[in-house]
Amino acid sequence: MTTPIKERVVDVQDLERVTIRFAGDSGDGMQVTGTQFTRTAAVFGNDISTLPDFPAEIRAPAGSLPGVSGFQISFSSSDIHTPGDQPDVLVAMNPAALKANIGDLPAGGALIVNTDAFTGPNLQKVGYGTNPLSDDSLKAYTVFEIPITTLNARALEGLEMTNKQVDLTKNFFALGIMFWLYERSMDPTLHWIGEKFGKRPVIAEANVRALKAGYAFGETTEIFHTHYRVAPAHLPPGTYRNITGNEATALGFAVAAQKAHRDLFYGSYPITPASDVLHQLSGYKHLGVTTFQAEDEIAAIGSAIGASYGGALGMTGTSGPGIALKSEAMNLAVMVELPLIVIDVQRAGPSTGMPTKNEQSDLLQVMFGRNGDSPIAVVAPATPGECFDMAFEAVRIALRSMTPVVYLSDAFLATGSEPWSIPNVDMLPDISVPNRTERTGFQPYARDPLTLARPWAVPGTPGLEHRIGGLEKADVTGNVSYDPDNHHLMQTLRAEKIARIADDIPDLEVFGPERGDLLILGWGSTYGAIRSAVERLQTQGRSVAHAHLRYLNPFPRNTGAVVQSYRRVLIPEVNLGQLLLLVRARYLVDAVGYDRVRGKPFRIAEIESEAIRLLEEEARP
Amino acid sequence: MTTPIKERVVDVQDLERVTIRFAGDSGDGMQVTGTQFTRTAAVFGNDISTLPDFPAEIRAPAGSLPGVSGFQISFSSSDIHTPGDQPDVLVAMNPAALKANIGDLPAGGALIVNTDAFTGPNLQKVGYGTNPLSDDSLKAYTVFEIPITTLNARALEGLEMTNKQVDLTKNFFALGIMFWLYERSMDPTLHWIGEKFGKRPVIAEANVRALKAGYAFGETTEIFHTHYRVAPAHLPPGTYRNITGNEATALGFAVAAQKAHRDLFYGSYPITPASDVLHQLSGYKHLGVTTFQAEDEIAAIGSAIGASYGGALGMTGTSGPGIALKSEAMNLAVMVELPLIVIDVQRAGPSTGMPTKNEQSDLLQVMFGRNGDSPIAVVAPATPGECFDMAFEAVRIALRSMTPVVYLSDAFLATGSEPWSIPNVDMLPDISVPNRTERTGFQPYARDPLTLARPWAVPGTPGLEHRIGGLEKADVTGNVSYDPDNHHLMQTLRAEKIARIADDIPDLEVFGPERGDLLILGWGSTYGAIRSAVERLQTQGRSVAHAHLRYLNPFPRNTGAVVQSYRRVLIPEVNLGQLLLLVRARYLVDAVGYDRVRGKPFRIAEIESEAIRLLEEEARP
Amino acid sequence: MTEPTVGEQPPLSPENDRVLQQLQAAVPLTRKDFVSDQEVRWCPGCGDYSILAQTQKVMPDFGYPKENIVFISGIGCSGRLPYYMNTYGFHTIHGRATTLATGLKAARPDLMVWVITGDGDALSIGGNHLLHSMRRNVDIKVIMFNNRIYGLTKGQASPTSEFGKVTKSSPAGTIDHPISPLTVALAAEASLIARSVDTHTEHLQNTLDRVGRHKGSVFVEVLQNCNIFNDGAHRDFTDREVREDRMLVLEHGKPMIFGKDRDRGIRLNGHQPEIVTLGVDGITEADLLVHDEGDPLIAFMLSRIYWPDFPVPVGVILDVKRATHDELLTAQREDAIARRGKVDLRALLEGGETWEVPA
Amino acid sequence: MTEPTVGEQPPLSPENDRVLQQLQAAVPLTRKDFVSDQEVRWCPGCGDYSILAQTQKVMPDFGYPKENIVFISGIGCSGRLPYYMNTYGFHTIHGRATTLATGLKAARPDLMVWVITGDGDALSIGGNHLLHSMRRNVDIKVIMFNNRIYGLTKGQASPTSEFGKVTKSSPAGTIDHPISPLTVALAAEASLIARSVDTHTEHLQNTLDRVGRHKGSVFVEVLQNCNIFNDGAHRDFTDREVREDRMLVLEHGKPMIFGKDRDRGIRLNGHQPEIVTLGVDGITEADLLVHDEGDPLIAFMLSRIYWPDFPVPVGVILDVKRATHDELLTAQREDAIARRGKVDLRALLEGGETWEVPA
Ligand SMILES: Cc1ncc(C[n+]2csc(CCOP(=O)(O)OP(=O)(O)O)c2C)c(N)n1
Ligand SMILES: Cc1ncc(C[n+]2csc(CCOP(=O)(O)OP(=O)(O)O)c2C)c(N)n1
Ligand code: SF4
Ligand code: SF4
Ligand SMILES: [Mg+2]
Ligand SMILES: [Mg+2]
Repeated sequence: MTTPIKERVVDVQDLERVTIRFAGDSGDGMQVTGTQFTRTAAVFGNDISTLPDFPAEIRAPAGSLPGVSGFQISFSSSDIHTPGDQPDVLVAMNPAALKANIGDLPAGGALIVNTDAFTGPNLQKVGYGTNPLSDDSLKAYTVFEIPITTLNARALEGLEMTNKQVDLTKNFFALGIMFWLYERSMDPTLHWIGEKFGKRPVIAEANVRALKAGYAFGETTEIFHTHYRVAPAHLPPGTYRNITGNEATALGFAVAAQKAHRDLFYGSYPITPASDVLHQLSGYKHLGVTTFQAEDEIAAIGSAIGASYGGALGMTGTSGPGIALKSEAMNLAVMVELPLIVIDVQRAGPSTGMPTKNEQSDLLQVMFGRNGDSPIAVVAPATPGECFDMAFEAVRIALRSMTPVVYLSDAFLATGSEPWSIPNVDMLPDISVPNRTERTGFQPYARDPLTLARPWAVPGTPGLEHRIGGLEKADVTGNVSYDPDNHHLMQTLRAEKIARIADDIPDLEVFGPERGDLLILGWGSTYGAIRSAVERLQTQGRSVAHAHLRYLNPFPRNTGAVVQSYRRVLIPEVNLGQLLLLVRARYLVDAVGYDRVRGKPFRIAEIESEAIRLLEEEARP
Repeated sequence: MTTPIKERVVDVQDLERVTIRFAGDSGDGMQVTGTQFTRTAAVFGNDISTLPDFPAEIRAPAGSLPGVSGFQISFSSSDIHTPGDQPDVLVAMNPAALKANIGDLPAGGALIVNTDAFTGPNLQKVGYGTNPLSDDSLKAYTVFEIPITTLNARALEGLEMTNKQVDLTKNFFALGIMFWLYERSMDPTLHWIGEKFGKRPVIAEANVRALKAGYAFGETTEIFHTHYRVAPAHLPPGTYRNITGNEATALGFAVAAQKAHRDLFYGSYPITPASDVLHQLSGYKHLGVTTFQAEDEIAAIGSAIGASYGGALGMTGTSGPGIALKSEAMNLAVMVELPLIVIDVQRAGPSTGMPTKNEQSDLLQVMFGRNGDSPIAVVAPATPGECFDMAFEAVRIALRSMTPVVYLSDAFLATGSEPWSIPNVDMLPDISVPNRTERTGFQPYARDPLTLARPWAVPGTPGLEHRIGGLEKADVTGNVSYDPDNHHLMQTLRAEKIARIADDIPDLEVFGPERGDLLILGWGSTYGAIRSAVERLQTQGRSVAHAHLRYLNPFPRNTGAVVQSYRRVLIPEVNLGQLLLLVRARYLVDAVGYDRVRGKPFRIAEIESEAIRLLEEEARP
Repeated sequence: MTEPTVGEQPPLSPENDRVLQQLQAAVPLTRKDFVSDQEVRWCPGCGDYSILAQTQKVMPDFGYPKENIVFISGIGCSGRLPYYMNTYGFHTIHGRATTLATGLKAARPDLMVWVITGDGDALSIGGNHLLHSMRRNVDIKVIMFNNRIYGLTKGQASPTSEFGKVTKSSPAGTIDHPISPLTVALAAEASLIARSVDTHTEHLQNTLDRVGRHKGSVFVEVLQNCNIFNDGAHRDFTDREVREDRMLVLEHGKPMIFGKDRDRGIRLNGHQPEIVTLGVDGITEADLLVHDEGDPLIAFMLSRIYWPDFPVPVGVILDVKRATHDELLTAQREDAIARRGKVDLRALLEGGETWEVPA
Repeated sequence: MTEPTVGEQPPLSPENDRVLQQLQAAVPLTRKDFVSDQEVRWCPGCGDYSILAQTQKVMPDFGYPKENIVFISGIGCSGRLPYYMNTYGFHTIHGRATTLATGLKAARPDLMVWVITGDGDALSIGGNHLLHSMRRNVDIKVIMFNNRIYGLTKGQASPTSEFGKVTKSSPAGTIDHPISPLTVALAAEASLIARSVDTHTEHLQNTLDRVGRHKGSVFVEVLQNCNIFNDGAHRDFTDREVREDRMLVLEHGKPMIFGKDRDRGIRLNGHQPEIVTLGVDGITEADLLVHDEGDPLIAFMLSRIYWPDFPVPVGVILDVKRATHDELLTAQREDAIARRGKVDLRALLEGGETWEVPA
């Protein structure tokens, strides 16, 4: 039987912002559930921000703590920057999910549990002595106990499916409930089901029924007395899509290659969380994109340098441990002065560390992790959508200055998502390239007076045959040279070439007062948390500004002026103070760091309170 | 015929210090000549300092510029620190040697040339239009033209040798001349010839004759009117030997291993200028030293970590490019907290750079060239002899704190030599080791309250079976952990463990005033040039002090106090300002760098004049 | 100098003597003794479970005290195995396990060292270290779990993935010609080379047992099923119903016979292998190729034949005796001690000539 | 999907067409055209001089314009060769030349890419990259100078140094069992494998000529003399007086005959090779093994026989046809374009579903 439909009145409440966390077993399809809710909210016009949280294991034992998979989405009628510090609603599909996540749910928060999963064995697996649903350990929350598994099974009765298959659809029952609760249309998901399971009608039907049953359940049962409305946000006009950082990264580089009229070659070796860039790009063959899964990271970058030498846009990508392996070859690229893109999707280290967790701790590695003085350009996007823009910038810089450019993303950007206003590709500028075909006066290491870039004379060009390599080069001719003064000159030229990139990048923007008590300086994926904290501090009337570096080497020209314009400078980083070191050394400002290295993004609140602490602390002598 | 002996009077002049440079073709045996003169001067009791200068090519074409090989020795009756800025005497065996070195000979300097080698072809090879001996391009110098080849050939007449063999002995003729000129005994060299060529009497005889003929030539011919006397230096009492940095390094580690009662395992892959450490240690098998030439640098460090895991003193060694390759594995050692020694004999970079030339540009690489925050201890000897002491220190620190320690030597230290007062091994302290055999209460990541070192429980110890690895560890138990707060804690503990090494190392010593106008702060092989410059500046009555860091991570506790006690701080480095960056960031002092990255050590004079420039420049606002 | 074989081995090192004593001393252990307290975390149904179980089962056979056994692994699903063994264990970095094992065995000849690796870990990033550890005859036992895919990173092609395989990183199919792990091991001069299958528990146990008793470099390919990202990769010939007909179980000195009815075999036609049926045109066992574990030419041929053209050979392909790396190291060390006598640090420091500076 | 052989090759890429046109267009070049302006800096008497000379000699034969030829090398004495070739050249880093060559060839199928390497560069640090570039059938020609020593670093043992060799790093003799470069190439699935000798100029030229015309991954071992650190390493069988008796010059389809008087040969006894003398106990050419470049089993056997037990085989050991890496990449790209049509960036950016936010 299905739950009987009867009319009932529920009051509607308007909310500015809601944060939901779906949590369940890896097998429970929480990522799909979260993604569907995200798309729906996005299409509806909310501003959104998401944070998936995968288990490290491929499939940890069912019902175990390491097996818990989560997906948090924050959606709002106003402009938001983070997936939210804490969920307002937690959906827990089993005891493990409850145990792993309940700590983040604030008192009074709503908790939706699948009571069917709270069996003796499941409880023991995660060390619950008594059933938290029956003891009063949850009394601080508004708990909705729903036998999701059984209700869903009923809804699917009569379909030719195994119990296992039926069980796999219960996440859509939960999704249906949430759709009802937040007044969302089921259409986008129904549409998606059609596309995805078109070839397997029974499965499609099952998911449709599960979704609708969940929705109907919300509508008809007495347990929810209200449902909630989150109005569309007032985003700038345009065509939007939802995008993750890794998607935006792949798109950005693919488009930049087109604008530079170069084929893109991506040599990479799989590694979490960078693999998806390889997967994504391998689908762009029709754009002339070549992807190459190498035998290791060294071969990957070697192949990319070889491709650049041949005139393609050579790119490689990895995560921290892979950068360590690539460093010798990155240095070769510095010496031979070829364009090269090195993507580093950072994860928690050191060593293997916590591969699926977030950290921004490779900054010093990419700056200094090579023998000798080896200057290299470094850029870092601040949000998933911005990955597109900074990818484009990375290519522009690499080709303009004939240099390797490191593009620092991280696990949070890579897998997090936000609505993205699709740029008009025709408006994007072409990227010019210092390629050389003219024979007369050709010198492999002659330099552009402005950028100091050397000419890109690729094999196949008649008359420009020449030899390059990792040994020190004579200025202009590029012949091997052991001349002492030449070496000093070349060292200086390599450094100056990178320094001059600053002539070609935008100034560091300040959000807030031009001078004042406190500047919070950040880089990379901490953007959202910092910006939100600063907004709050400003509404409290405090003299606090936010500046966020997208260009880490070289720094924008005005960086020194900016950091010297505030009584205090706070640099929050998900590392032990790497940008902090660079800023203090370069500008001699007594900036202080704020580090919480926990494999996850900052909370708005912790940055806010640290800022307040600083503001109220005596200014240092 | 041999030159007839007739009595003649020559005046003798006393000198405090003399610097001689022997220069010739790679085939001319200049290194042997230099070494022999060095040993003789050393045994005589002079203080000495040497600087060999090898060509990059194994054997460049005979008579070509790239083929020039040089050896400079400075010997003195007083305490000296460098091989001398400029030679007083240049011995040039052919036009290439002349052309490559004449630039360094100051006006008035003595030039001894082998006229026989100044033939048309030889002159052309190096682009001499006219013969410099006949045009007046050398009039600034005191030139002694000697047909060394022919004179030497005559001296060897009647011996059963090919012309080639005869020619190979002419360097000893030149050596003989120098021995006479500086009143040196031929005995040490005659002794050496006996040992070396004992089995080949003809060759031995030939070298003896060549040497004596050269000596006799000096004595008998009119061309030298004076000879010179450099009295023994007043070195501290003791038994001395001449030692190069690579020799002292190998000895230091071998002895330290003995004092720690651990077998030494050295896994390495050949690379200039580190290979000699491998060669040296491979001769110490009878000390229980195991050397392993691995297939590459990664395997080399992997094997060393494996050996340390097994309870040996695991060591690896390489130069800059090899460090880049080892960085991922160094990070594993940081995570598993095993003792490990990483020797980096630095050379000129970036990339392959100038493999045989000197540079000290891997400091930031070893500090930061790993993914994630990866704190590691770093030490650096300042002189060839000190390599022994710092090797011992590296082992002590690695075993005390269960950490990888990087030992930064460089090409100049590695191949340079000085007299070394042989330490009394029995007086050297034993090195204690945190090894663990007690079962009860064993936890792989429990820490020593003082050093924060974890226990070293090696395979084979009953009851302590446990698993370690590169994934983040739970505090105390060492089990794999993805707990956010645990990660932050472990990050902090790893950093604190390295920081606490500062409790166990000597303060930074200051040579000169405790506070004043200028501090010159250095590290590594710049010691000699800086110290000499500071001595000169002090004799000029200037308020200048010298401090030299042997411990680069962590810094000695008083480093901040020291650098803040002077109006200006000058940090000369053979790199683009690496220690400079660390000092500025850490202590916020406006230190300035002085960089001459020319693949060779600093000249005393250039540091001296830079210091004067700074002193006379206005103090900055 | 010609290379000593085990026959003319250098004298056992003190460490090795210690092992022997321990062997006598050791109290018999059981499978349970080798089960660690860590919760096993592979996907339900993963072939790794069976390999772990068989490994734990055979461990007691060798009479090694468990503190003298070390499991070293690289990164990959396979790499987690050491956590589940109640011995010493080291989960290292991707592709480098054999290098750590080499150093460990050189420093500690008394230990029994196992290396657990995957097809990507051993043959992609780790291929060169495998090659060199094998040629040096380092006394380690490399067990490669071959699921023909990258499991831990969620399904990219590995060097053993079949040509044209569609994976996350090769949506249009891989274009890389796969390598034969056994041929590579042969070129690497491994001193014992074998193949087995996760689900053939008994054969796997026997193979591991052989391996545990071998002195020298061992390479074992274990065909393993990754039921999440490459399910059924080996099914065509490993499934219970078909395995006798599609796999060739090798036994030293025995003719190469296979088939449910043991009626088919491998014969050399010239020097080319071919499948023949016993009884047909008078073919008898005498015509069949007899397996010789000491013959590299046979080993090479076996490393090249595979389903569907041939039955898949399993068992020991090659077993040659050569002095091990640690034996040779020990011999050189002891020889040096014999020649140069006890440590005299003083003499060492003085090196060549010295001179006195009087007080 | 089964792997296409050259027979059923994917259509030539536009680049390849350009090459063909250039081939026609090209003005005939001479040896001189390939001599660069750089002074050659090897030790006098080094075998590298001859290899360089033969390489420059054969270059014109291929009809490639010299700007379409690239020499890529790793680090080592051998690595200097590109500086002396008046083509495009890249002196890369130690052991990685094949990786750069792989990327270059993938991006630029129109180029002819040679890789110059040494026994240490290719087989020690670079072993894994060699393995994978060969198995992918990357259309590159790897020429390995085998002097059985590390030359540039002044004389340490290499993976091809004989067991027991005393070197700077092995004063008591190496304890590492050497590997056979040809066996490794075979395990690496190289599509052409050959061996020649620095001093056998004519044979070397013929070999390089074969190599230059081959499409696909090539591995050539050139036995080279390092007269400074390993003088005479190959002398025993390469010296003029003895070479006919001690080397076996291979020719496809011809019986394996050698000896000054062409009276000795290789025959298979069972599957084992043995040396026989023609005419003795009725042995005729018909009994001898006929070389078949297409037969991996013969190739393996040839890779294992060496002086003093056997004459040293030189010439082409194996030559198989397989579609090359760049051909397969091009085919996939063109197939994708055919299926998905021209670039529509707009559509690409929109991806799945989008929504409008009105002004
Ligand atoms: C240096 C480095 N590169 C890449 C990775 C990512 N990674 C982990 S395991 C793995 C391959 C796993 O495949 P395989 O060795 O076959 O093991 P399986 O998971 O299939 O058992 C990769 C690429 C890593 N951890 N470290
Ligand atoms: C990463 C790195 N490790 C080590 C070296 C030092 N090195 C240069 S060439 C070489 C080996 C040379 O031997 P081989 O490849 O046989 O070339 P050959 O000189 O004999 O021609 C080594 C170890 C290096 N340049 N880079
Ligand atoms: S992903 Fe595959 S190999 Fe890894 S645990 Fe799961 S089933 Fe096993
Ligand atoms: S060292 Fe040997 S290989 Fe190198 S150039 Fe000299 S002779 Fe040739
Ligand atoms: Mg696998
Ligand atoms: Mg070599």
